[in-house]
Amino acid sequence: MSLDIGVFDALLLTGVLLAAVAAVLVPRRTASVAVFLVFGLLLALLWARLDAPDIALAEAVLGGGVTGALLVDALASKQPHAPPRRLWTVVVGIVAGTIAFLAAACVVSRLSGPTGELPRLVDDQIATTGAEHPVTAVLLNFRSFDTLLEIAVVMAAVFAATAVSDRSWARELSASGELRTIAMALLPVVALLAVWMLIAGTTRPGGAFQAGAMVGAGLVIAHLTGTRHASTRGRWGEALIVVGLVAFILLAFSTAVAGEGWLVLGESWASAAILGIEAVLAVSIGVGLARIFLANRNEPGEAR
Amino acid sequence: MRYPALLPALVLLPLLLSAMVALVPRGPRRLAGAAASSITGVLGSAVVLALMIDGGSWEFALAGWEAPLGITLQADGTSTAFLALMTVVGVAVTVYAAAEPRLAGGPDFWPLWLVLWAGLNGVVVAGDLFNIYVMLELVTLAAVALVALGGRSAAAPALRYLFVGVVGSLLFLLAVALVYAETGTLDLLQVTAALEPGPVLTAIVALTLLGMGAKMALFPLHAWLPVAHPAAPAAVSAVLSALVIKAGVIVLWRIWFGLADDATAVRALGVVAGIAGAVAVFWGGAMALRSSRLKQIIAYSTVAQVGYFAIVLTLADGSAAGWSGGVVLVLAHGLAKAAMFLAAGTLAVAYGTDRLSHLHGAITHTPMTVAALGIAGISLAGLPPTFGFVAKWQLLMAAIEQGAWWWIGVLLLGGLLTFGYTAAMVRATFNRPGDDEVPAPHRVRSVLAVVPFTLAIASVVFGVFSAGLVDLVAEDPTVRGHG
Amino acid sequence: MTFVDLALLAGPAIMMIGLVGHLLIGDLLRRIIALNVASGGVMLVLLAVAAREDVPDPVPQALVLTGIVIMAAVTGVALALARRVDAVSDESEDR
Amino acid sequence: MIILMTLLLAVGAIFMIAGTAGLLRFPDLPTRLHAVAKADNLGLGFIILGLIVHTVSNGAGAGVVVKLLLIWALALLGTAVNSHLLAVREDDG
Amino acid sequence: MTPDAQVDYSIVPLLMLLTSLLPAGIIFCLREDQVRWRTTLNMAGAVAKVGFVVALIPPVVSGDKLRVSMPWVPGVDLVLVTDAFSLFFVALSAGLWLVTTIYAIGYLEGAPNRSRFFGFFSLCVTATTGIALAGNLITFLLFFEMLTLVTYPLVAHRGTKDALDGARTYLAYTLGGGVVLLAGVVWLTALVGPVEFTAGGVAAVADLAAERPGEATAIGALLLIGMSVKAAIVPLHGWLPIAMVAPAPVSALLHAVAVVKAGAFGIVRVTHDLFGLSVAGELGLLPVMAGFAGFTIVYGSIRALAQDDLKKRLAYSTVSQLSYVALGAALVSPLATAGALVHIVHQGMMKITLFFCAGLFAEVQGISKISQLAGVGRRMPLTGAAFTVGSLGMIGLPPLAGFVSKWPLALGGLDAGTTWVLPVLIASTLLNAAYFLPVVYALWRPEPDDQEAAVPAVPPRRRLEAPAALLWPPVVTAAMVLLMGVAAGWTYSPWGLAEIIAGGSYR
Repeated sequence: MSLDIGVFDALLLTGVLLAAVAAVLVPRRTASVAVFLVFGLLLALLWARLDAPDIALAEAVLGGGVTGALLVDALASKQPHAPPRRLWTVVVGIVAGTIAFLAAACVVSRLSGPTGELPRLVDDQIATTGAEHPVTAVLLNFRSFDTLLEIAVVMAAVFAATAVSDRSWARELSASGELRTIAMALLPVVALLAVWMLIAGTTRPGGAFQAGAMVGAGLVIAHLTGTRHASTRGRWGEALIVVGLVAFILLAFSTAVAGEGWLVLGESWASAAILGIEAVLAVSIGVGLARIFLANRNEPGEAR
Repeated sequence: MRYPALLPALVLLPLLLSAMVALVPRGPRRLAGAAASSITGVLGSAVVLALMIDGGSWEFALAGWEAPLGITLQADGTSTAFLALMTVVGVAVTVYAAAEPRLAGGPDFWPLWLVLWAGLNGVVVAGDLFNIYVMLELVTLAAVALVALGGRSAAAPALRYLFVGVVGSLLFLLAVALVYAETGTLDLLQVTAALEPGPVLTAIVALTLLGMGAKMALFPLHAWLPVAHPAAPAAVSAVLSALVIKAGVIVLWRIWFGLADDATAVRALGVVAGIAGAVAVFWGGAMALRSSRLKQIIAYSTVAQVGYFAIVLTLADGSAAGWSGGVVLVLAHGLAKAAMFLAAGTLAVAYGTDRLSHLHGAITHTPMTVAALGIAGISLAGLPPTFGFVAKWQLLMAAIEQGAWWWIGVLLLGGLLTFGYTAAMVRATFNRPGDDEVPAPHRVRSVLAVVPFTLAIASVVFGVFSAGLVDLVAEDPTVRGHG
Repeated sequence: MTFVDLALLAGPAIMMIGLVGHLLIGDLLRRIIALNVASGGVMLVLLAVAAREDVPDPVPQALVLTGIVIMAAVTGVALALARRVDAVSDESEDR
Repeated sequence: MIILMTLLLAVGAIFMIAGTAGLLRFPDLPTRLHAVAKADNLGLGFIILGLIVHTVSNGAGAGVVVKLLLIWALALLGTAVNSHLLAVREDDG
Repeated sequence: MTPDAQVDYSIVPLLMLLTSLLPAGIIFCLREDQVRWRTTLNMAGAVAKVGFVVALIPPVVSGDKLRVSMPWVPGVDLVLVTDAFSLFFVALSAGLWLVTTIYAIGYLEGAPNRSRFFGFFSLCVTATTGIALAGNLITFLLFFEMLTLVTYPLVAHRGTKDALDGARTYLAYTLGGGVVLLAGVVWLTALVGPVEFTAGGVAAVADLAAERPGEATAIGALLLIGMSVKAAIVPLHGWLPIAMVAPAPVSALLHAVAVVKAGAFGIVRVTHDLFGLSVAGELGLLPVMAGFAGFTIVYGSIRALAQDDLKKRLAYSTVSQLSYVALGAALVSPLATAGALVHIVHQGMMKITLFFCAGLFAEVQGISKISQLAGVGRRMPLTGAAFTVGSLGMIGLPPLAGFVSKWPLALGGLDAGTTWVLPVLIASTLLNAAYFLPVVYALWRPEPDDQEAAVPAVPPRRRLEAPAALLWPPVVTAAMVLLMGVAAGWTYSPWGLAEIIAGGSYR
């Protein structure tokens, strides 16, 4: 990865910075969401430039896709009149921000060089983890506890969103003919992509999260285009959301009781376990994110 | 007698149970939730007992990978104390919520409560910095959802709490990033050994102070607490004030006493934190005196008590008495605050409101609840023979060891202020002459009075028989690490 | 002054922009957006740290992945709450 | 080969700029939609062609070419659907 | 105070605490109508405690102490020790608790919230016993603060506006004192480590006084100010007259025995058993305290003169009488110390008689003002007699207990060379006479005809002028006043014990 700053790099960084400032400053909601989507896209490019393809994928799908859908959907309700801050507080805020930035900058510049100790450890242990791609190995073997908790966070978010939203579920949207055909065309592609990304995860950038987000996006499209079976309501929906975490914990318990210890994946069956877990995680994240989207979906009017 | 393998179960079991309880239809969910919570409580107390008997500190490397690569969980004396608090208050809140669903916010309470409990246990035993970040997010998310259960008007406070929580988490995540950039490892013990004094360390400590200050509502960043805690259902606000605040406290203490050293910048931060703490004590107390609603008074009292936790940063620097005083203060505050909020909930059920002006006659009709409120207030004020007094005693000793007479003033005057608003609350429940016959408007189930009362009595019993617990906590590795 | 160093500086900058924006703005939706921007900034710091060597360090990349998913989940909840807050304020206004 | 590639990329860029200019200049929604949909897609097409030329000259396999074309196809599909929806909403909106 | 012979561990001190703690716990749970249960529990507790005291007097006088200790915080233990002086105070509080319980049961017949009342009543006695038995400063502080917290609901029992305000002022004063005391105790423990009360002063404290007199004086000042709030020494006495809003048994037990005596007891403990007289003298604590005490004696009596309300007058009289103890403790002479110690018991006995009678007058005749007392003695001869004995005792006439304590104080004053003590004592005796005699005279004066209408109609002539439970306690205590005066010579009389204890601190 060439470290010297090329024209493209300079453009990219300034683009990201400008998009960030614009996303925050622009007064109208719709414009702010639009600029934020651009910011998400540029960020994805930046991650690719920083040689982190997984993250670029995730940013594109999650940042742009799911969060974007949520934000655009939130535009439906009108912008309540929020009192503008007094000029004085704005100035103080900006000054404080710059001081904080300068402090952070000088701290960051004083950082000592990378020890590179952990990457070396990852490389010489990766053989036993059952996943060639280092990021997936870290996520699903070395630091599998973090991933487990992250799924718990998603599950908690789903509980929270459903608890907060009124119980009245968005009814099936009756969509016009064209949308239905689009859905027919798009959904299989999305499903295929999701499965491919899941499989690729063990060897190339990809994995549970990106696949999960794809599944989520697919479900959202399905819901918006009114296809019947896309509903994640009812017992099945709840079960699918929870299955990821339950499977992961049961795996942990079984390895603790039967295997050598919590979440210790034996070399022989590690890759199978990882793939299995990733599949279940993908389903759970997908249905979970879709459910969060649905929870936001019911228009306030209908909510009463 | 060492079972470090039990540590992950503290987090994973409640999560598993929460997932299962979520699948139970809304009707019998209360029963399932109560059963699940009691299982978690039993597990928690088993681990705490084993830790106490063993006395040492346990480490456990997850997924079989040692420190820098994998995630380790570690439980020392302090975590034992925090775990004990979370188990005791957890069980009490479970019984309370099971008895009166209205005070827990309906059936949605149970899965979120189990997730919250898992997160709290996780933060206390976590040994890896990023793991702490994820645990804190889990706790904040669950806590926000629980606050939102308090009805439609609770949405705004819940959102405000979420914003502050997430900002706090981001600041902490930046600190974690700096730690990794500087030392190349995320394990707490390795980081404390590897980090040398310098601008980076000061930045890390400052960011953690800011981040955790937001999460535990330390003075300048406290505005969300007096809005969020009263809006939540009673059982939830008890958990928030008694336990969730402590998650931020233990992370701040672990990192502060692990990393802080005699560098002037860090010492200056300590003074700033101390001043913020002192202002919090007096401001919280004054606001509590002025407010006219029970739950608001108790919420402001939390803001005041959090001020003490910040003062402990300077008091416990290198003094075992200060450290044990701080931890005992956390426990005493936990017990007392849970008792107070649950008692307020019971009074709200009995009298339909928590406005002080409408609580006349409560002392005759719900004597146990008012007694719980009074005793808890006495423990918060740090008056003998309660648990709070033990904490105040140790902190005063630490203050004198360091010759910091101004902290003595804050500690003593803060106690008086605390007693001021406790007396105001108890006084409001006396019956005006002649209306003794007016019964409480709604009958209250006895469980709702017994639970806060037992917590209050527990703080008296611990106050007298506190030797065992204080010894357990006194010699804590982080203090010896650099003290 | 390599690209990574520049990225390391841009990280805190974006974070500060996001945080200051979040604290100053009144409208809930735009505050959520500012929060996401800030989170992007922190992730940038982490990834810049990961990219300091020729072979990128997988550990911070895994952390960022987890962070992004958490931030998406939190944004979902925040939007649900914001929608309810707006709904409540609408009710109170038109009452 | 380099000349051909730069030529294609330049043409693509011009079309892109034209589309954006149209977006800014035209008064109402349908005309804007028209401009963006047509010009940008065409511009994208040329850019993709230029990229194909570039990758082929560097000895890339057929897979890369197929993927690039797939990207273009998806973009076309996306713009078509969006502009249709917006237009339909515009009429009965 | 007596030289500590062998100390053996026994749970007796703990049992003495439990005799009132256990009934308190149970009484709180009793319903209002379970009167019989409540009465038996109260009486059983009181009798058991008195039994313990009587059983313990011979062994303790002969010198052995019973001790129980429990670790509380690393390096600091909670200690209960039955030495002679602590037993002296427990005897007083146990005896008077028994008498006052009987009186309270009669007084609160049919009143609301009695379970709550008696629960806190027993807790209050537990605290007093704890204060007496406390072996070291921290245990003393623990029970001292507990006493404050437990007496607040008693003072505010009636729930009327002025009861609540009175209770709040009481709380403000006593809590402030508690905080000052806490500061002193922490400071001392931080410097010297946990200190146990030992006759004649603690060596470690003496060294501290030698090395850093400044700090030692400051600590001493803090401790004594903390104590003197409860001992109602002048600048800090404001709460006592206001706390008279409490029901009669409460003001009888609390403000004649428990609370104020705890303060006086604390002062004696600090000056004698902590610093030791010689060290306290050098640090200049004693003369300052003597001065304040002397001023309070005179000031209290003067204010008492001006009061028309009987209970207020008695309150101010308590303020002045208590400072006798403080004064005696501050004089470096065995006679004065013995006088001070015995005055604790005598003043308690006399003052409780007067409060009982005041309660009776209010309860039976509805009289609370001295001006209305004309001729009441004729209608309530026994109460009148008890009141008269009590008043004369307070003035200090020879055969009664008052004289037995004032006389050695005067002699002690001369012996210690602080000459101004004698005129103060004489002045206060005269003032006592000035505010007690008119009351006695009004009692026995034949009823003038014109006031006939003013006095409320007399209830039909019953065999006794008041319900038995209310009448006998004052008579018994009045008899005790007489007995203690006459039988002062007996070894186990209060005076005898006081002399033994006083001897200890001059070893």
